[in-house]
Amino acid sequence: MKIEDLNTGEKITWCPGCTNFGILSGVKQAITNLVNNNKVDLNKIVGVSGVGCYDKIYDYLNLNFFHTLHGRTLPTLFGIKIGNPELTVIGFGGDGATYAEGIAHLVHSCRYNINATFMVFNNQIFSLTTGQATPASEKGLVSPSTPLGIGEKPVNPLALSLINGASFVARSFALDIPHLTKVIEEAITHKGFSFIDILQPCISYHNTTQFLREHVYKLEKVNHNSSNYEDAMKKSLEWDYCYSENSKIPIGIFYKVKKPTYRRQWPQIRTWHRFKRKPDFRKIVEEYKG
Amino acid sequence: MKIEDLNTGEKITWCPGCTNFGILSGVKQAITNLVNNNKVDLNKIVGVSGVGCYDKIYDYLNLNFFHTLHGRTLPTLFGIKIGNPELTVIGFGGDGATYAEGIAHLVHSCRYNINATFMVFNNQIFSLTTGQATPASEKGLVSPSTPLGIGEKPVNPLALSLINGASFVARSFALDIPHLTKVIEEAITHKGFSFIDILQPCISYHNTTQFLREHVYKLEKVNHNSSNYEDAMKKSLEWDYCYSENSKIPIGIFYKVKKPTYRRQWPQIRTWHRFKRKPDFRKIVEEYKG
Amino acid sequence: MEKQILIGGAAGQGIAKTALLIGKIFTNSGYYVFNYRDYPSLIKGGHNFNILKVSDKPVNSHENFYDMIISLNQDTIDKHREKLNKRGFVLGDKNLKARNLIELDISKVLEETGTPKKFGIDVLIGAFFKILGLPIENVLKVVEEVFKKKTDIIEKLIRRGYTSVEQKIELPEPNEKNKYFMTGNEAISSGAIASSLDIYFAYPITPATPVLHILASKQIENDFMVVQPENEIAIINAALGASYAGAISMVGTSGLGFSLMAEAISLQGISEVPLVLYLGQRTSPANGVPTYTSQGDLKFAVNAGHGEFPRVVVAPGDSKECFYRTIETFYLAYKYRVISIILGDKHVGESNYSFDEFEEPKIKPSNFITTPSEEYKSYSITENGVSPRAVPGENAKVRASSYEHNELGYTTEKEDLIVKMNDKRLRKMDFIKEEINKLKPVSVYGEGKNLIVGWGSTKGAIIDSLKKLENFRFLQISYICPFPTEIVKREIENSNEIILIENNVTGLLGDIIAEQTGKIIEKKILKYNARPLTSEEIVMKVEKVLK
Amino acid sequence: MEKQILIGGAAGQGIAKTALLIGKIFTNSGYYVFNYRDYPSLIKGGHNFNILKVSDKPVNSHENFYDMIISLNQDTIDKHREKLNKRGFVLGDKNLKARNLIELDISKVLEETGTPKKFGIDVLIGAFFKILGLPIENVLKVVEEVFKKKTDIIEKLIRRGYTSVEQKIELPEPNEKNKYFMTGNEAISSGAIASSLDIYFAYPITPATPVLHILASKQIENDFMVVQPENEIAIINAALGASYAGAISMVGTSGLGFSLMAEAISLQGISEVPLVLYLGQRTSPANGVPTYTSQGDLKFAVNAGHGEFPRVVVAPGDSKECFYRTIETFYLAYKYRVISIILGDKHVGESNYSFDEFEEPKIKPSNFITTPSEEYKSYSITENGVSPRAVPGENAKVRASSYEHNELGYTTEKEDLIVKMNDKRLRKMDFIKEEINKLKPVSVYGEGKNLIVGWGSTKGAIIDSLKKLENFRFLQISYICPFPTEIVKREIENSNEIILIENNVTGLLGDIIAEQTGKIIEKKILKYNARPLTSEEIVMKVEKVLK
Ligand SMILES: Cc1ncc(C[n+]2csc(CCOP(=O)(O)OP(=O)(O)O)c2C)c(N)n1
Ligand SMILES: Cc1ncc(C[n+]2csc(CCOP(=O)(O)OP(=O)(O)O)c2C)c(N)n1
Ligand code: SF4
Ligand code: SF4
Ligand SMILES: [Mg+2]
Ligand SMILES: [Mg+2]
Repeated sequence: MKIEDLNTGEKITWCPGCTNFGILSGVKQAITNLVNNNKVDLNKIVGVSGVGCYDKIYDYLNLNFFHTLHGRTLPTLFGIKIGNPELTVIGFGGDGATYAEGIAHLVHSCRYNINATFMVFNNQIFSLTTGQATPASEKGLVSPSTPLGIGEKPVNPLALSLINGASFVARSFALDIPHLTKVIEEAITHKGFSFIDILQPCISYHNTTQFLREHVYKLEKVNHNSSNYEDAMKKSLEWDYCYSENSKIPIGIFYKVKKPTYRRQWPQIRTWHRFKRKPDFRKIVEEYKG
Repeated sequence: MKIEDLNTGEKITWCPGCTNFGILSGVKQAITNLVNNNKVDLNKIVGVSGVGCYDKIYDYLNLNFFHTLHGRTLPTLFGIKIGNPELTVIGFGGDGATYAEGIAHLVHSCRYNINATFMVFNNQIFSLTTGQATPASEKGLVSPSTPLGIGEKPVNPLALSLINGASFVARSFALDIPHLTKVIEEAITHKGFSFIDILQPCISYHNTTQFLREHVYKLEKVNHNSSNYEDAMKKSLEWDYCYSENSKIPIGIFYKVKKPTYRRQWPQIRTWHRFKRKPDFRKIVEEYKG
Repeated sequence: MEKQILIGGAAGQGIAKTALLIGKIFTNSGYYVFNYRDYPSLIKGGHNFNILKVSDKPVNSHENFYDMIISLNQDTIDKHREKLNKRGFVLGDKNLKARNLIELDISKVLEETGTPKKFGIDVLIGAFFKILGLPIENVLKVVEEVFKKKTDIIEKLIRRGYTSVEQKIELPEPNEKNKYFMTGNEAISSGAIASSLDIYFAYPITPATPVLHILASKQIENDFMVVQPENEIAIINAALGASYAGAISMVGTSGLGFSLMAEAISLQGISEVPLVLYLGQRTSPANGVPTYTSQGDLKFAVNAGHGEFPRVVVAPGDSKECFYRTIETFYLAYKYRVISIILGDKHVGESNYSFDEFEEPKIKPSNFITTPSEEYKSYSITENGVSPRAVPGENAKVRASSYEHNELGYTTEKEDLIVKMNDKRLRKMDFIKEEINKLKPVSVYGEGKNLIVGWGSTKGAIIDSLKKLENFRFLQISYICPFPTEIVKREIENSNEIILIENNVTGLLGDIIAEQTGKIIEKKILKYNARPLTSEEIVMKVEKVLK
Repeated sequence: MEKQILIGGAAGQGIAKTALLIGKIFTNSGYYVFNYRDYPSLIKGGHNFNILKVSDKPVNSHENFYDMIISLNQDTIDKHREKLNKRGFVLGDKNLKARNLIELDISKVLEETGTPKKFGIDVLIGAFFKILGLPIENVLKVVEEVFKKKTDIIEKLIRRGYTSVEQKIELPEPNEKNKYFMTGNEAISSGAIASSLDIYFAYPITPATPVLHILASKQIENDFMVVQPENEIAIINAALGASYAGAISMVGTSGLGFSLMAEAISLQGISEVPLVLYLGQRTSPANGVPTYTSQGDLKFAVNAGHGEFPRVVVAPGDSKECFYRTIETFYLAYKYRVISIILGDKHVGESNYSFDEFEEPKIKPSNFITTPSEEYKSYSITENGVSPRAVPGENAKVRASSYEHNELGYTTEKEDLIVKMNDKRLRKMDFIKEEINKLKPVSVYGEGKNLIVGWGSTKGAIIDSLKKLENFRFLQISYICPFPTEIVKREIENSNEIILIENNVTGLLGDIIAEQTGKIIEKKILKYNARPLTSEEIVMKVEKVLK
């Protein structure tokens, strides 16, 4: 396939220069690579997105796609995966959607270790609703809904997923497309719940482009052992998602281990719609016969 | 006051021998001690409970009380505390309510560091609905809704609250009333969000009494430093809420630090209903006058 | 002949199980039985009781007076003695105090047989059937079936009970056929399996929990899956995901969980991903009276979710109807890509109904999945509003959206498309209306110039009351959405006195009838003490209302 | 005289702000202005436009044809040229292509003054007011007010624009009074502050977000608090907690968030903890068309939450009404311990309305908190159903419960108590009904034998259409719950032709009218392309419907 096969022809309505374009490229590239290397079947890929600026990716990827509610990407993804385990499911979330509205689902999706990929476009702001603070916003952020500044520290999504048993935890950067592409490829091929928090500056409401460019560094450069839980946890706590001069922001794969997936518990799970069941109504009601 | 002042005369409908009776005693004793030592004002205490066996404590404590929805103890508690910061708010939750239905609120309550106490009656089962597995149930548990056994490990509520910034994290045991009493007293007097996970065997559906009696030990016996985050995290991970012969189950205060509470960000916060505001309607609409 | 039997004791003493066993013994012997279950929200202690109505003719409800009380404790006698018929009697241990007590020396039997206390109830069962003159073989056959093996002690105790008393009552010969004996929840579960259910999603909640338990226990044998995710919001969204992926999906809950699902119900509306939802009502608002019954969610079921979109709401009135209606909901949901709501309640869900036979369902299970061409459009605008269902994984791209969209599913804000898509969705309602006209959306029982109108679980008591009411028909409305306007209007117009009967505070069906037909029913019998109506009560209240 | 002006460009070019400024300049000069805002769901780019109707007489709506288009890009002209009146003209840069273009050389002005591109719009403003012959002082006065200081460049550019064109239009002298110019969201915010709001809880969502922003910006000055917790479920439960603790609390959301709040709305019903809720409708279902308008949530607002309990639903039709109705909702919610829902929508919430004066509200703010005696009962059964409100922290124990309860608030499953408590709660509705009868629950505009019936944001367009419709009255129903049955019935009975007008797909108010009065309105004008109605459109469609 060619990368252009993923285009839909729909008009892109992100702000000109939005870093979401970078993610879109990374996602397309990763899928193209995987399909061309026979790692995944294009027809079997399903995207899932919620509501926010990021959600518009629904319109820009020529894939099977479920555009669901704000904060509900994860339960939908879960349902799709058990609805047909053959599918390669890729979920997209915003930081508002995932860490505010839908955080319950993140905690539990990590636990279930569903074999699917989930990436958050973390711009630390509710963008589509014009720039309010989210639980991912840095301490002190002043926004139209929080003019007094936020008092608490942001959620650390990496640490949160680690503590809840995620088997693949990564961070990437919307402006480093090759890095992002690689991480997404690894996430999709990983068997288990793959979580990627993508730093995605919103140039209209939370423009951290410059800062992030200066402060991110790659885990691969520091010999990080991604199969070690303690190391992963330590690295995930290295940056607190706030902005201080000496912030060091690791990107890359923090953690990746083999772990049984959600499916293991269910011998009967299958591609249901191809399963020809013939319910025998007499047999079903038999036991209620006096 | 006398401890009996907390009685309501309502008939207790827990199973005879239920360990909830132990918690009820501990709570009553702690409140009595605190009131008698002038640490809290009895009239200013407000209880909050959700729905489950544990929720019946609403009927058994002669306090101001809000009996709310399944899983919603925490947002209600939050509202009460900002609705009148003078109040001493004590929340009660079940493991089903807190770690399934309402886990989003636990994550965020820890972050907000509301100055209130929250204790979970963790019997690792949905009791009132007759014994289904919860996210706190041990791996492998077979229940009427999970006859194939649960495949994933339970939530670790202590680690979860630590990772989200709780300033007081403890575990206690329903059958060690003096220990529980002490922990509750400390929790209530702590300024910030105080979280206690109470091991509470359900003798009807999840009877771990014997096991817990044999495997719990007190943190105070091992010189635990409760002001150190790493130590607290380590200790919280010592037991995975599953049942193996060599489980060691620490109880006591895992973590306790001073941290600004939710209130700090809000100069205007006050006991609203005593505040005599005189809105001047002309002034309010003035700016819209052409 | 009709006998009312109450059996009562504390939670944990096995009251419900015993009532079930008794019911099974009767139905196995050819009698009709209705079994009502009453229990507070607690696990052990308190007061539980069941009321059985037994007859050689069909029975559909219980009564609040008794011919016989089987009592496991004094409390039961104290609470119900006033409702014991003059010539009725109490069966229980000799320590109990009651008028007309048929005493058993249970402790002695237990001691002599060396069995633990909880088996005392078996002595009572034995004695009970002796009093009614049922052959002991009939009793033991069912006991064996129910308990499978290890029934030796039980059998012994039953025999002891049987021989320790005299027959007191002569039951008429029943018809020969043994009966089905089934709760609404069992019937809904069976209907779902018969519809080729793939995945059931639920979170425990009274009174829908039994469906979760029943289906969970049958998943391996029938090759489907039962999942209990973290909360109701996850449940319905996951169910929509699974349905989108191709699985025949269903969720079950009660009012509290249903409330939490409202947003995703609206998502169902615009995404047109098929879904079946079981809503078992209990006494509201909020937690209300959790283990008791009510019909208080009707208008909420019809209106839940923001915005306007088609839906099916069907309210079966007994367990047999539950079975067929459930099959219909699957058919309509998956054929028309809508949400179908089975609106039950504690009363129909947890009561056992008896009946002679099941007829083979006319509707055969189907997921209505088509094989898409490459030009497949997820939201093609068609004459009947239904865009053929396809699932991801084949050659076409399948899209589902929470936003307004064009035929391919891409987001739109265009005026004409918005109109077209709304029209397309709403159009389905006309076709569903035609379908339900073939499914007997209403039933009329009895004959007479006067009309009782009701829905759902009041059906049994109303039907039983007709025997004692003169000149009354009963119009049972099963389909609430789409509403069978013409038939209802006609029935109302052709009646003299019209009485609305509901198990709620404000008469919600009355509102819907007025909305749909313009007919306001002034005379109402509304019961809202969290208990179901009985036929006696209806007869009494009808007389009062007509005065 | 009435002028329609469209101003359009891309998102981010300041269209909405400019329209607002223009509106303010007119209202400050004594003209009446209605300002409609149209924007897609994106942050930069796309096509935004505002339509202003300006007149020396009161105006209440916009139209879809224009006397003048102020255009910031070619796109605006291409999209709207067809709707430009024959003698209308376009104002814009000389690079644009349009019939009747009044050209400005904006780049040149910017170059000469050395100002960045985004200021080009100020040149247009200057030119615009010159064309209409408004004194430049009027313009500059308002500009100064709005931008506070640093208006030097802006002033210069406006002057340049002003001098670069000729006056083309003669406006009649307006009445002297300068007008209020206000959106529904601003009025709701003001009404809440005037009601002595203590805490506002919300999560961002179109079209309720402006209330969150406005209130957040005013919290310090007015000593209240605005909180944005993690999600809508937390929000409404926290708001109930705060209200229980004594704070005057309010939440705001749109359909999606409202759906998520349904369970806690039911909790409000049984716990009787007062609450005000603002529901700003947008095009549904689910995410629908997020920045556009609809009246699709009416029946959901009336029925949300499982079970039966009293509630207030009021739907104001313009911004002035928003202010007073908001004050009423606080009064009713806190006095009767119910939930009061302000049912608005994108159109009334985000359009600017102009009017002459605000009268002092008759209702004075109160939290209705009583000082309890030690015998205080949280749920005392009283004649009007209202148990006096007390808050924790005093001498009494104050209880709130999600379960059915006795007067003290302790859990009950007792039959008679359940009935009493339901009766008590429902009784409040009768008293609220009496209250709203004093609050003008409906309004009748115009005179004639024929009747238009409508609610909410269609008010403005319908009122404006009356000028062109013969023999028509307009019945605006503001209170939906409790429903003013008698008045509505009477108005309908006293009319010849009756036409229902709604901005939704199925005619939801029509359903409620039928339900409450038995009157089914057959003739309907329903618009559901996500855009509001205009008076022209109404006139046209009324003619069609009557044919
Ligand atoms: C239940 C619900 N609440 C609120 C909204 C309104 N809403 C739409 S987009 C959005 C912000 C999304 O923020 P985020 O997830 O961070 O995505 P971003 O826009 O930043 O990409 C919100 C709050 C909604 N659609 N649904
Ligand atoms: C939204 C909602 N879903 C489900 C229920 C049903 N429900 C009542 S109690 C309960 C179990 C509570 O379990 P837990 O919190 O662990 O308390 P326990 O009974 O074990 O003390 C459930 C699921 C409910 N009341 N509300
Ligand atoms: S608002 Fe921010 S996130 Fe949204 S499209 Fe614009 S730049 Fe991107
Ligand atoms: S079911 Fe368990 S938790 Fe509930 S009262 Fe009984 S023993 Fe206690
Ligand atoms: Mg964001
Ligand atoms: Mg529990």
